[in-house]
Amino acid sequence: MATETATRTFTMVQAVREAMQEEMRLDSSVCILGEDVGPRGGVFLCTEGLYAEFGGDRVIDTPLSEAAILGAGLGMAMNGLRPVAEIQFIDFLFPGYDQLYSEIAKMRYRSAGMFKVPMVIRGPYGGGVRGGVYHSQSPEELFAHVPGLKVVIPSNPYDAKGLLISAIRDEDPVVFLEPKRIYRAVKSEVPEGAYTVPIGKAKVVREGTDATLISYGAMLHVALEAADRLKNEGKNVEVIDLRSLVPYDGEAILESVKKTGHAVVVVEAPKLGSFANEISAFIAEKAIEYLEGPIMRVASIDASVPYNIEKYYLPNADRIVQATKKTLEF
Amino acid sequence: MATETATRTFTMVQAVREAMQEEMRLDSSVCILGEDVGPRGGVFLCTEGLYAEFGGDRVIDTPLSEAAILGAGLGMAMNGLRPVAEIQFIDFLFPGYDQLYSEIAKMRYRSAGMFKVPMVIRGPYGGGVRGGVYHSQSPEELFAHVPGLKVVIPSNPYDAKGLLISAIRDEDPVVFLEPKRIYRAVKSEVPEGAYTVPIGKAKVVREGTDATLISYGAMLHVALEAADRLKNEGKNVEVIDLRSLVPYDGEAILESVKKTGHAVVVVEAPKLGSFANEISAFIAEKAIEYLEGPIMRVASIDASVPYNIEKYYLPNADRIVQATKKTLEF
Amino acid sequence: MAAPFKPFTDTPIGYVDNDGSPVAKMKPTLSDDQLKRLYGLMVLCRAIDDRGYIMVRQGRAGFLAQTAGQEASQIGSAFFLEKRDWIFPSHRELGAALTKGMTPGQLLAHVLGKDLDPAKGRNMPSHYGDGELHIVSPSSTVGNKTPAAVGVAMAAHIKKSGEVSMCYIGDGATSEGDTLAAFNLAGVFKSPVIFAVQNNQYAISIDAKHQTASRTFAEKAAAFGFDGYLVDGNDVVACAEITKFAIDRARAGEGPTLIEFLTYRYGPHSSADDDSRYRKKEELELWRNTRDPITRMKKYLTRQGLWDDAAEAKLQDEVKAAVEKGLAEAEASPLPAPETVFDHVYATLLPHQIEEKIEIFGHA
Amino acid sequence: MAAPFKPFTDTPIGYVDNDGSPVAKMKPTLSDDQLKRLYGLMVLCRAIDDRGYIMVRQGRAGFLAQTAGQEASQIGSAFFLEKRDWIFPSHRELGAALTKGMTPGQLLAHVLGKDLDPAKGRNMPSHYGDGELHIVSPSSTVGNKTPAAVGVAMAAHIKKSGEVSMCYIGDGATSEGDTLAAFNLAGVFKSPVIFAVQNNQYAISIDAKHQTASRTFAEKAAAFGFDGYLVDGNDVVACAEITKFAIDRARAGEGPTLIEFLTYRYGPHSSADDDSRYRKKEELELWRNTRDPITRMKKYLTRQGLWDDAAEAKLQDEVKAAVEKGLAEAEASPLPAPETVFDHVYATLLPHQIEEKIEIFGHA
Ligand SMILES: Cc1ncc(C[n+]2csc(CCOP(=O)(O)OP(=O)(O)O)c2C)c(N)n1
Ligand SMILES: Cc1ncc(C[n+]2csc(CCOP(=O)(O)OP(=O)(O)O)c2C)c(N)n1
Ligand SMILES: [Mg+2]
Ligand SMILES: [Mg+2]
Repeated sequence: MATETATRTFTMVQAVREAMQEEMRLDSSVCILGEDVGPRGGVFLCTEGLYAEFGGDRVIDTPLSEAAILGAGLGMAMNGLRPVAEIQFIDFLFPGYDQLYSEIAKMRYRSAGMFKVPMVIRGPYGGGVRGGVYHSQSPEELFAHVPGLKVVIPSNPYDAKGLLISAIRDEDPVVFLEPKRIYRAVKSEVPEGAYTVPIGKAKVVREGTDATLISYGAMLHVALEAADRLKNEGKNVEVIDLRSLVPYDGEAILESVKKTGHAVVVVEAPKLGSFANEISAFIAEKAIEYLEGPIMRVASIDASVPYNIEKYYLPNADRIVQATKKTLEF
Repeated sequence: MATETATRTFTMVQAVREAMQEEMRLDSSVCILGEDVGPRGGVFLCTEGLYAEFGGDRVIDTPLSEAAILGAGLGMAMNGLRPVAEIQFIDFLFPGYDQLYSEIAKMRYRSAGMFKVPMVIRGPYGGGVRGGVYHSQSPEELFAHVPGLKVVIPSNPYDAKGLLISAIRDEDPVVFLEPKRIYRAVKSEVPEGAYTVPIGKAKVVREGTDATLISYGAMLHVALEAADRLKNEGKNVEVIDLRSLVPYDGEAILESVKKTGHAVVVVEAPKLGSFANEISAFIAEKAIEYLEGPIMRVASIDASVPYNIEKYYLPNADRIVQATKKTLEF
Repeated sequence: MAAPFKPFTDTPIGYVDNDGSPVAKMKPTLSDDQLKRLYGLMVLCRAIDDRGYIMVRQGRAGFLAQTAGQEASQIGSAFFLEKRDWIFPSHRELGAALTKGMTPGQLLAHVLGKDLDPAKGRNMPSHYGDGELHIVSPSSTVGNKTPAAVGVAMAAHIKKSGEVSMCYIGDGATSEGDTLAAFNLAGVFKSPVIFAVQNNQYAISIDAKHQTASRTFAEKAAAFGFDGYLVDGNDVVACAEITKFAIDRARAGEGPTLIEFLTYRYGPHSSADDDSRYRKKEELELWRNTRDPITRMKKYLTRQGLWDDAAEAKLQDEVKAAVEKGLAEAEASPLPAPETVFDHVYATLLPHQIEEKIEIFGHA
Repeated sequence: MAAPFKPFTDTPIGYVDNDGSPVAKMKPTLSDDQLKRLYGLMVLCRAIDDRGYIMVRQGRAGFLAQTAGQEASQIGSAFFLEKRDWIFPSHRELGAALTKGMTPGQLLAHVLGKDLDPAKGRNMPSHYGDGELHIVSPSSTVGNKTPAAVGVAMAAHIKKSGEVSMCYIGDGATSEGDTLAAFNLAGVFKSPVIFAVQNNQYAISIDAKHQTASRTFAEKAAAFGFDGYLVDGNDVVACAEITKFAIDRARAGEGPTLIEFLTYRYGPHSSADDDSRYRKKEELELWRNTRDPITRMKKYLTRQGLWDDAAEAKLQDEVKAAVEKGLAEAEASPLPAPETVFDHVYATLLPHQIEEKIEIFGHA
């Protein structure tokens, strides 16, 4: 008789915390480091209770330096631990970007596999919380373009837990971005105990035949809102949650686009140079003969994120609907 | 009677040096800072002789810190100077990336225009010189995706001088990348005295009707080599030198692609997330109805740059020819 | 210049002790009028700070990092700066911004993200900036302003403009590599820059002991070849005197100075923080009840015969009026127009931005 | 532990003076055999270094950063490390890599980018690494290895493994923010890490005076709460003794140590440099002719009655044979297969890489 696994309605914060907690119980090499992750429990409480349970050797409050956090995590990973480094806001990773770009990402390659870096770099990202210029950014492209890094972005608590467990168990460094706008706003059922969601597999969140919306993170929900509206206008839109950016699930994208003939990619980053381009270019290279309209990108405007008039900066359902109609009516 | 302007056959190093020298003579607020830019003249000799001519207040040797170089340049630019910051190899910008990403790029925006940053960040980039993992990279995308920065990449000495003068005179920060592989290998006629090449204008380097190759920097020359080979096989290929990445010349791209119906974008960066995607996605959004084949990307492989087997890493004319045929024969 | 202060002391330099008595050996050079102005600024600062807090509670401000408790170290350190001098505030420098010349209306408009904010509400609250006054709109990224503060000073030196650059950093910010690299740069170029370390003893939940193993923050200057001074940051007289000394040195070409202002913040780290998770109420009460910079200065002025109930009543009225006026101005100010979201990314709109703007707003 | 050394001295700690006489007060704890081994390693190191230089001249190596002149500081500092200990070399640590156990064959194969290089020629020459020996293949990015060196030490501390982490940085590298942030981290966690500052007095063309305004590099440690020692880096006995002291302290849980090795490089910065642009020939000659670490040690050993012409002749033969053998091995080793260009980006090839690989090589 199969054992029943309890399932709870969790926020993303709870899911992320539980993934770390369970992995730390299972594997004594898993540890956490970052700013205010100890007694404070992290500024979003993602590590709440973990210091009490695992102590200061495994839940490590560091001085205020992202280069120190990332570099220390790298050293710990090379020396047998599996660190999960929390960056308080992903915007603040950049004083430590070189640690990621030059060191963490390239360690395995430059040593021809002699040294490996099983490490997770996680942190909240994205706008919609009145965070202004430096508490709102979506810099995923700046990680995705660095060979050696994997990049994962969940859109809901279930995936967050399963993907984070996969990331912690991965042999390579994984940048794990948590859309803070839906840290608490989106809930889902989350089973107790370890389960994994594979890195590199997208999910068709809504089936449709007329066009394919491809998105991830908080924008997925905006895309779904747009899909709802389009439905009301009789357009049956398929929505894909990419979940992993590196590697991304090219097959899932092609399968859908070949069926619908129309693609709209929705990201929260500023448009120029954004990860939307990767998806668009991939489709334009692999499936152009199936397309019945332009591949549209919906993104933030090419500016920084202003505190007070942020809503004109971010993509919204309106803009997605318009873009979708533009390709549909082509 | 018009005055004759002397023209010399220059390397890119000479062109870059002369642009700085002439601007420094014309405008006393222009100054240089970086590692070994003083008596040493820069490791590639781009600032040779300038310390002797302008002294240590205008050609400033800094301690070994890119954050200090970039941040100091920012402060100098805010306080009335026009600094040209040399990064010894662009790979080494990353310890100072936050200065570029969070400070230089965003200063004007976050202050609503109260503070401006007329500053140039220049440095050698790219492979093909046996530089290994850290003296060979092409990270232009990591600058192009940052709103507030302009990004310029010349492919020959004439453009290098004219674009660098434009960059120095620009009111905004400009990242100016110099393909070190052709620092001395490509020569061209360079007139004496100040002239500008406008930022944001591409150049059709070779006219053709069958397909459009879009490239910049050192790869432009590889694209031209591929165009030669294709010519031998009876294919008439147009080649566009982008010259500026931000802003880029969308009109020139569309005009050509609408004519040829085929686009191949060639960059030296690793493919995933590269700037080739921006161009491809732009075409796929604006001109899909003109396309008669997939939009191809030719780029480096998704790895770091190995010292010893670099040639398998970089794009070459073969791969460009193949990609072009693939879309032509579609 | 004969140095009235000793660098790298273990005991903070002070002029006025906790109960408002003058410290025997230290005679202020400040005039009576200056002493009273310092006090007045502190009271006004606290009132504006309180007002910001109310705005947060009302849901009209999305964030606030309160200054309360740190008035002396911020106002004292900014007091002798001239208009041409530069300030690089951090995310908590209400007092410095006020002292440098921002009006209550501008400061409160900033908290509300309104048009009257010189930076047009681009930044989160508590990130004060003003181009005219050379108050550099800060990023939130802790520590990374420090190299630019040195750069401004390097330019001042090159231009022989006599400007001084004042860089505010927290105790936490001293751990960032960019801060330390900037210290080194300033040492090499003997730049006219002052590093004003606001040691409020916490970086969110991390106390100073877990931030660094050095005994003081002041002594870090020695690693970069210049002097550091430890000062009682709740003694506004000491804060002003030591900073005047450092400003004079900077203008005289004697290079950078680091000043550690030992102080304490009363509020949580910010409106988003819960400080009960990491610090004891008793500690807070100790500082608030026995070391408050405003109370202390009031006692001092009174003892010196410079202050009485009437003066206090008058000040309170003035402060109240100033805050009310500022509030009215801030409230009356509109939000910036939506279209301005595209402005100031570059000096002019680039082609791709024009296209985006048309897409979103229907016009360029 | 009773400290035989004083931190933060102005005069470098030394055991053997320039002409090979013992410094009166300093009695080595090293055995005769250890003294001779140190000398032998230095001679071997110089010979391998010379051989690399020939390869550059022959066009067979694309780059080299020579070690000549710095043998004592590199070999002395690495001498007491155990296999389990970690080295983070910089771009010039031939001596340290050799002492830790890499063979002449591996070292020369690295210079040629051959398969026998444990890192398979991925890095430019002079970036030695070996997984087995815990020699961490370095990046070229100056200074940025330092946080990871602390991280390795933090893990050692957590795992109670007793490992020590030895981090080599140049004088120039001390200006990088990441280096300084790492110092601070090590101070807070009292990590078993040693920062071995190879002060060869230049960072390419920038001399130490223009690198920092502190009097010594050693004193920077004070800013982060641990001790720094200034040592004669051309005195291999002193280098070994002081490092042994630091290693013992680290293993005993007494935290980090910074050691400044005052030394000099003979060659230009690298094979791509022209040092006549920034330093005087006389300065170089002074160091090479009167302070050479190898000559000095030979005189010392001779004076101590531990060395004679026969011993020297035997050593020279051994060294020559070892280099010839290494060279033969390196030359016999193939270049890595082209297809390996895709290996080790990740633990396994990702789908998009497989596709690229098929595109380029016709197979996965
Ligand atoms: C680079 C960076 N990392 C993390 C943060 C999040 N953060 C904001 S303020 C703060 C603490 C700052 O402490 P301190 O410098 O002492 O200044 P205080 O807030 O005490 O005035 C932290 C960690 C940030 N803003 N920037
Ligand atoms: C971050 C970074 N900036 C610049 C360089 C270029 N560079 C290589 S070595 C070097 C000087 C290093 O000096 P030092 O640390 O004293 O070591 P040394 O070469 O003297 O052994 C420089 C500037 C680099 N490799 N990395
Ligand atoms: Mg603080
Ligand atoms: Mg050096």
